[in-house]
Amino acid sequence: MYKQNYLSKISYKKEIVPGIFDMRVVCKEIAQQAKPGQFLNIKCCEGLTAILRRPISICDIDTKNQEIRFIFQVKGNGTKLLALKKVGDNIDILGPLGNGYYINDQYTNPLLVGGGIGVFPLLMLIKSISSQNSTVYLGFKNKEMVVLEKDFHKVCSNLQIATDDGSYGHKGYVTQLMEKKLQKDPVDIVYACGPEPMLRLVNNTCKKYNIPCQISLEQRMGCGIGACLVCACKIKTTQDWEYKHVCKDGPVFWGNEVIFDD
Amino acid sequence: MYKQNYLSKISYKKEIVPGIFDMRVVCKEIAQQAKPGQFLNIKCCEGLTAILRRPISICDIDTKNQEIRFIFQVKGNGTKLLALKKVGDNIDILGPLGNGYYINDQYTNPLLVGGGIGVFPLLMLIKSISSQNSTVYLGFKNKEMVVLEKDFHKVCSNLQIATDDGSYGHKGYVTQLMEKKLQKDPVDIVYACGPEPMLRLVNNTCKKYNIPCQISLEQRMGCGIGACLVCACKIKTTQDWEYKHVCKDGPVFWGNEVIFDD
Amino acid sequence: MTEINMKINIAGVEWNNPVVTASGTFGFGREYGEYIDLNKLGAICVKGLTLAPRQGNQPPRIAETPAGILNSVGLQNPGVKYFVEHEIPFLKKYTSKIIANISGNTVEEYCSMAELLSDSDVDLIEMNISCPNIKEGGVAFGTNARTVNSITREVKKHCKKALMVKLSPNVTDIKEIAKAAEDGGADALSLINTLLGMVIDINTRRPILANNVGGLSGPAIKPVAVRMVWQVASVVNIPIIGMGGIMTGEDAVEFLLAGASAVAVGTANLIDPTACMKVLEGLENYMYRNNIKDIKEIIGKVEIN
Amino acid sequence: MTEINMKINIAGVEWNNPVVTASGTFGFGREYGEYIDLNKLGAICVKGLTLAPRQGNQPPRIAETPAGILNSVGLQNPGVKYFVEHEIPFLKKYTSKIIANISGNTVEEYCSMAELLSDSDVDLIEMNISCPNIKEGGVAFGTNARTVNSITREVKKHCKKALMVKLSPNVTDIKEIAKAAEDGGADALSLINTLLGMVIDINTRRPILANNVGGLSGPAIKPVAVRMVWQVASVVNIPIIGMGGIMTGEDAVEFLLAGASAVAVGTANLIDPTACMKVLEGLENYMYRNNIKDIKEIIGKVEIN
Ligand SMILES: Cc1cc2nc3c(=O)[nH]c(=O)nc-3n(C[C@H](O)[C@H](O)[C@H](O)COP(=O)(O)OP(=O)(O)OC[C@H]3O[C@@H](n4cnc5c(N)ncnc54)[C@H](O)[C@@H]3O)c2cc1C
Ligand SMILES: Cc1cc2nc3c(=O)[nH]c(=O)nc-3n(C[C@H](O)[C@H](O)[C@H](O)COP(=O)(O)OP(=O)(O)OC[C@H]3O[C@@H](n4cnc5c(N)ncnc54)[C@H](O)[C@@H]3O)c2cc1C
Ligand SMILES: Cc1cc2nc3c(=O)[nH]c(=O)nc-3n(C[C@H](O)[C@H](O)[C@H](O)COP(=O)(O)O)c2cc1C
Ligand SMILES: Cc1cc2nc3c(=O)[nH]c(=O)nc-3n(C[C@H](O)[C@H](O)[C@H](O)COP(=O)(O)O)c2cc1C
Ligand code: FES
Ligand code: FES
Repeated sequence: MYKQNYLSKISYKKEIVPGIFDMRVVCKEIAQQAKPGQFLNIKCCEGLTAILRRPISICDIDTKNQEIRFIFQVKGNGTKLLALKKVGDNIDILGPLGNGYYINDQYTNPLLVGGGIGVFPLLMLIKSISSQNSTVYLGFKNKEMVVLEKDFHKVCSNLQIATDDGSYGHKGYVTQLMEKKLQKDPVDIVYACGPEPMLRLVNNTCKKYNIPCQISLEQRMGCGIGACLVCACKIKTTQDWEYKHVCKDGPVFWGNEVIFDD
Repeated sequence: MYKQNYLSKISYKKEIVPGIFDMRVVCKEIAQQAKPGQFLNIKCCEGLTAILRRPISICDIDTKNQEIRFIFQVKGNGTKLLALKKVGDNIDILGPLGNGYYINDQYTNPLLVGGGIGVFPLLMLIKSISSQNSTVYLGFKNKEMVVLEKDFHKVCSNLQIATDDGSYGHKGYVTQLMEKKLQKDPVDIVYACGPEPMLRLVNNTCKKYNIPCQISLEQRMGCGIGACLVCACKIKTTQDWEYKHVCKDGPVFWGNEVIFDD
Repeated sequence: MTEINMKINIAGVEWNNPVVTASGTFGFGREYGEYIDLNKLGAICVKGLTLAPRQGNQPPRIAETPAGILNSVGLQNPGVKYFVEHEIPFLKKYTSKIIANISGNTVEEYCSMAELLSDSDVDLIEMNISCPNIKEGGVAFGTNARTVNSITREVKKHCKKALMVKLSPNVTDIKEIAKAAEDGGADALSLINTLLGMVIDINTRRPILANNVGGLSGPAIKPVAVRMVWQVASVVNIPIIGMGGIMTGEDAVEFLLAGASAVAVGTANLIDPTACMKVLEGLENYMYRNNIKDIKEIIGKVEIN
Repeated sequence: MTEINMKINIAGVEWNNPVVTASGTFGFGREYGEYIDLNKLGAICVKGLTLAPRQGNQPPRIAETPAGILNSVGLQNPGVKYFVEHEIPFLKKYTSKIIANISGNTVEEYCSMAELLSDSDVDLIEMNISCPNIKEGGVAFGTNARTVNSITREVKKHCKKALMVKLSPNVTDIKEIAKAAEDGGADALSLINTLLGMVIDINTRRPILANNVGGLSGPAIKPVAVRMVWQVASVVNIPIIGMGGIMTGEDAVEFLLAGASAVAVGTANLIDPTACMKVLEGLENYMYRNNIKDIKEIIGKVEIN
């Protein structure tokens, strides 16, 4: 059978912190296939106003109710329109897309590091990891922007929050928590998602401690399926580097493959 | 004070015959000023999908409830989107625009002739005419497309319907009813609105019987207020002709001013 | 709030702010004067004028396109003399600067119009050599660097006002055309005029416009317009009025960053009669938000990657 | 329902229907093959190829614009040899015709590619002399009638397949360019490639594309594309593949009426992976509704006002 895009009905919608919306849609096919770290390419409106789809990570799946959950921040035209949709409305979704995180039961001490809108895909990830030793560090701008704390807490006892201004949890960057942990505790893989500066730091820190890490990249997209080649990212080759594509070859890459340009 | 466009709330919406919607919106300012034959320039959607406003005649005004009523047929992109709006939604309306019908109590035997979507503005017109001797002829494609019969009946006892296929009322064109009447009864003005072929016939017939007539023209519009000059129509001058503009100089013109191109 | 300075100077003429109406979308200001305070505009550029009155093209003269419109008005106007006698007195009541937009079939016509207007109260003359909607002259002058140069040179001789040349986007190399106009003595440039386009009604199988083709304007053309303004700004030293699809203050900022000293609002007026005011307010808001005190601080300030 | 004939013939190659993918929006077919039956396409035109592999431009390579997109992929591709060896075998499994799209920095490169492809299983070669996203060659060849003529003539000598020339819309006179290509021996023409555009992020004050400028495609450009197809159809006798903003069957009909013998779907694929199928179905529906038995009955059948 051929893959397709799905008109999925919104079953839940809530503005969880100012400008960030928690949305759930019913879609059997996507709910059945989705893996942590994969994303959806969402048409935010009909018509011409925001013509491209918007890539949004899958945050969680409720297989019983065939629900997919995603959380998005309102930034520009498209997300603004998506936020106007109501429960009961249909949205056109393409997915699940991309390669998710590499999960392996041999990793007994995984560390998950998320920053800002990068925390969302980590929820499904932590739920999919069997190890009871997992640690999760989530970073936010300030107390007001902290989201999903309860959701993570339910599935992970080693959860720490950091805020840039210290208004909640650890004061400072989430990578500081991470470095401290790597200094003293055994960690056999780091999974990260967040803004590029954070990912660079995660990557360098993991390199320093010689720990494998998987990071989820962002890039502006067109098709989302690997055909239009717009979402390029620099990936090392044996000789040099080449442009791979975030949508198809990623969004999750091994940290040591990725080259961040200055 | 400056004129402006108004965000008006839809208070009523009904598909009265397939593809034709009766819509009412609340707008004090427009309801207070509107005259029969004037029109609204309506933004059918936000965003870029149907970027221009659509000209739609004012069908009726409820001054008490400050409601404007208009009826439109779904044709292309814009009207399709307008038809998707729901009661409670706001629509951006510019109006009332243009010059309405010339009403004068000295006309004791007015005849109103409407065809298709041209019947809508005649409702407000007949309600505004004081004469008890008014006659209204309305033409439709077939029985299924007959609209507003009851509304007209309430305010006019001399109402006749014609359908092209004879499935209801008189079989044939409304202009045949008109010619029959002009042959035998006194009529001191004809008010017409409808498709161009009908208006031509009305015009020629009135000329033949030497009766003044006022006809409402259609043309594709931009601004709706006389500035962009796109909605040209040929109007006689003492010497020759000139292009006037349907939105500002019309939409209602004296029949003997108008030149219909072949 | 801090005071911000919106004043700009175009070829010796000071405007209160950089927002001007695009020719042909604002009539002679009368109609929109009922919707907005005309004093609040930087300048008013009026409907394109010709030496003799013109009836313009047959209707339909407008068609909707994705995020744009096609028009083929064909310069319907009462002629430059009528304008001087009947429209300038009305416009003079406002503080906004007055820009006359002129089109001709021959170089001589352009020169005569420039002369007539030189003795009038207009502040700037915009020479339209890019109208796609008339058969003769017009765009033919604007698509060849040599003719652009020579017509500018000629008209300049007859023109006592600042002369602005309006460029057509329907060209291979806008930079070459812009330089030709500057070299010919243009005091300012305005761009872009409309892109030539066509819409066919698939039911009647005929073009919607009676003139078959028309000029494409509106948001659809904005990226082309921004690119051209940026290209031209990089090769000329005279001020540029940027236009093409400006609907909001943000759009206006894009043109200013690209190198325009002022921005014209066209198609947006047709959709929202208060569009010029919204663009102005949006522009001011951007300045407040970003703590910019003088509009001149952002002109041409795009940082190239 | 009556039988309808959708078959067309482009330069001796018979297609099952007139719907083809626009180069660069469909990869080498593999990804979309998971969403649609590739056998149902008239032809598949693959990602633009160069002689040597290319990495393409730095990201971001895409920006959204009103009813359109800008792209600056810059011809990322594995090179023509890799294509012949690894992609053609995959494409040959389908009945759709195969079109190779080639770009070069020099005339010699174009000729070498044409030679390499002449011995392959491609059905048509599309010579792209209109890519706005590479510094060398590309669009430079396509914006001058003389060079269009001579490059076509040269490449033709090395080309055993039908040669189609893809025209740039960034020109003053598309008719002149089209005639030059026909005169040079082109067997078909395709148009339009993208319009050069720019989008500036007003917060960072930088162009969104790392390459600063990119090619505008999508619905926004449709009226320009239809106009150009119509203009070109009126001056050449070779078949035209029309493209630019086609999203629906109705859009396709507009291009066919304007004079295109086939239609390419580009940007629409990025938005809806089944877009080509929807265009095909829409086209068929139009034919049923209007009782048209053969697609050829509508090609070029616009009635001019
Ligand atoms: C794989 C992936 C997963 C993502 N997951 C999430 C998520 O779970 N929650 C969330 O809030 N955001 C997520 N993002 C970011 C999100 O895609 C952008 O914030 C969003 O596309 C912006 O669209 P807009 O309409 O608000 O902005 P506009 O400025 O209107 O967007 C214009 C264009 O630029 C693109 N664009 C703008 N910013 C970005 C960006 N940062 N990344 C990619 N494209 C961008 C848009 O997709 C669109 O094509 C993800 C991005 C990627 C690539
Ligand atoms: C003064 C006036 C009063 C009108 N009153 C009514 C009314 O009361 N009820 C009603 O159903 N219709 C009325 N019409 C016709 C109505 O404006 C068109 O049917 C409508 O604009 C079509 O828009 P669309 O989105 O369906 O079509 P589209 O094809 O999407 O429209 C594309 C563009 O063409 C214009 N257009 C297309 N057809 C017409 C037309 N026949 N007249 C003017 N513009 C057109 C549209 O306004 C738009 O700008 C009136 C027209 C005028 C000029
Ligand atoms: C209805 C209409 C009429 C126009 N008439 C003229 C004109 O008379 N002279 C002129 O130089 N430009 C004319 N233009 C072009 C505009 O001034 C402007 O260059 C173009 O529309 C691009 O700006 P916009 O996208 O903001 O509309 C006209 C445009 C429209 C839409
Ligand atoms: C992402 C992208 C990549 C493209 N790459 C190529 C290419 O490699 N070669 C080419 O000739 N045209 C290329 N084009 C242009 C398209 O083939 C087409 O001419 C143009 O996009 C107009 O059609 P559309 O509006 O349907 O997209 C590309 C367009 C897009 C959007
Ligand atoms: S978005 Fe098209 S290849 Fe990644
Ligand atoms: S619609 Fe603009 S003048 Fe009539």
